[in-house]
Amino acid sequence: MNTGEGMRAEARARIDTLSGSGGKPISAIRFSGDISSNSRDAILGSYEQIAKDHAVLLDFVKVDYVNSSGIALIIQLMLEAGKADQKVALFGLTPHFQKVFTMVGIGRYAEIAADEAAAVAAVS
Amino acid sequence: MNTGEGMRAEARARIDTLSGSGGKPISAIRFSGDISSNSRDAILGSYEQIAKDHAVLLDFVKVDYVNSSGIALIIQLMLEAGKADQKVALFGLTPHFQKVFTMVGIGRYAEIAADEAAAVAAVS
Amino acid sequence: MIDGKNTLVEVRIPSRLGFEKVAMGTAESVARLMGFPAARIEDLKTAVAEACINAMEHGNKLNDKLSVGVVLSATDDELEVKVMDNGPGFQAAPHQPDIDRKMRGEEEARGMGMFLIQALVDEAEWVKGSRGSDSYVRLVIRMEREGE
Amino acid sequence: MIDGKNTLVEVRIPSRLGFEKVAMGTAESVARLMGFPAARIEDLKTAVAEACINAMEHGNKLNDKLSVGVVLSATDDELEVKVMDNGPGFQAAPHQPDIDRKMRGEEEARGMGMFLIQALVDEAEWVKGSRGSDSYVRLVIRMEREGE
Ligand SMILES: Nc1ncnc2c1ncn2[C@@H]1O[C@H](COP(=O)(O)OP(=O)(O)O)[C@@H](O)[C@H]1O
Ligand SMILES: Nc1ncnc2c1ncn2[C@@H]1O[C@H](COP(=O)(O)OP(=O)(O)O)[C@@H](O)[C@H]1O
Repeated sequence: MNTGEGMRAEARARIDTLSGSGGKPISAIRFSGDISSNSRDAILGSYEQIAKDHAVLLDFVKVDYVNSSGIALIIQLMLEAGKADQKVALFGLTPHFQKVFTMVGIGRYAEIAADEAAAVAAVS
Repeated sequence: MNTGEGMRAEARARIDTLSGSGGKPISAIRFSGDISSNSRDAILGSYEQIAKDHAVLLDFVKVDYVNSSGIALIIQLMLEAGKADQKVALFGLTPHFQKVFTMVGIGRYAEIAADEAAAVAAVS
Repeated sequence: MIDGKNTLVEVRIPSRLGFEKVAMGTAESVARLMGFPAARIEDLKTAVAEACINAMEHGNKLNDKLSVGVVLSATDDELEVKVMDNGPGFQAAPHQPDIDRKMRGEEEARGMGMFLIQALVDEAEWVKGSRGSDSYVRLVIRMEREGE
Repeated sequence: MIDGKNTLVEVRIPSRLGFEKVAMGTAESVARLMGFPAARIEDLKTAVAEACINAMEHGNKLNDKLSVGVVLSATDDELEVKVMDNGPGFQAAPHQPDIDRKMRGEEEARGMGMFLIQALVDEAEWVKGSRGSDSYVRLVIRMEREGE
């Protein structure tokens, strides 16, 4: 049981560097755990480590719980990426969370892709 | 929602006829749903339809909830099968329910097999 | 259901972020028992989570000593959920998030919970408690989504 | 946990067979949040199911108007569960099922619930209510099974 913050499956994140078509550099933030108000470091902290000329993939394959406070942090990441002209694509969301992310408008600023290949294609 | 009995995933059962090594006839009762006090028909009713010279397999692959009242019905089936000298083997139980069935002593009168092939071999 | 009676299930959780998952688990089990399709169960879980988080954060101000009560009332084909807190409650219509304004930094990133609740369930109503406490949000979710 | 306080979760279900699955779902969510290993969660779920079924059947005589209360109290590495009914309770030691006698028809097939509860958890105690009602069974399950 976590102390302090109580019992929560804190989000963790790992950053991978890939290359898209034509060798375009891409950074993938691979999340696991819960995406909630507790995920500021995993989301915004990870984003800060990414070079500003990389496109950004957000990998939710190992995430099974996302709430609206977590989505707000994803929107903050997208806002920062938008300022730096970085493309963003998301993948690995369940159909339910694809629907939820689309409902709040995220699909208008980032590709909500079916899988990693489609996400890479979208930012390449 | 079921009416009458309230909201329960009633057990269903399907009977398959197989042959073991040397053509020995075997009847497999394939359960789905919950194995509980509500499963008398699925367990004892199915057993009654089986020829008395067949060995009996109990297939739990599609079962994810078993309680002690359901186990009691399985024991009643085993008692009847014992009287008729029919061998009984179980398979498809999760490791947890393999443990539970073993705790109550079922393993002393029936093979708790890892899979269908092992169950067929045990009664052949 | 037997005699057409409502079936009541209640769960009470502490006002600590993360425990909304317990209420989600309880709601999921009730909806499964009722035979809800998987996609509707996901809608229900997200709506219950957001309502619990609001009750903890805004209603109970994350005061660990106050609990959030969730009452699930099932009839044949619908589930009513009341999520209750000790705060004064809220009674505006849910704000529709404006992603364009959020992306320009003109609207705060948060503020999507009530919108999601309303969008995912069939009925949603925010009820202010009398005496400035005991407020609740009342949701109704049907087995099949209307118009689908 | 914050300040070493206990964390309380309560769930209340009707005395109707099948609803033990709701209590199982709630207990599972609490144990997951605490970080219990999967196998211990299965032990907990079966123990909670058997205790709820006994409370419904023997305690509340399947009277739909009486509910079964389940109080889950979590500390750092163990979970205490009280399953409460409105009956007079029971205070014998759990009967160890004798499969040989059952297979000879000398012992009824049933009568394994209390044994399973005691075998699956770390502590189990049946407490008779004062005034012939409000009895409960109290279970304690630890994250790691002792001696394993
Ligand atoms: N249970 C509640 N009690 C009091 N106020 C609430 C409650 N639920 C929501 N609110 C108010 O409504 C606002 C919007 O809620 P919501 O859309 O869920 O977004 P967020 O919680 O991210 O602010 C909250 O900021 C709060 O002021
Ligand atoms: N909550 C309870 N209230 C009253 N009696 C109980 C309770 N739980 C168990 N008992 C008694 O203990 C007996 C054994 O219970 P158990 O081992 O679970 O088997 P079963 O429920 O199949 O009879 C029951 O038949 C009942 O007489």
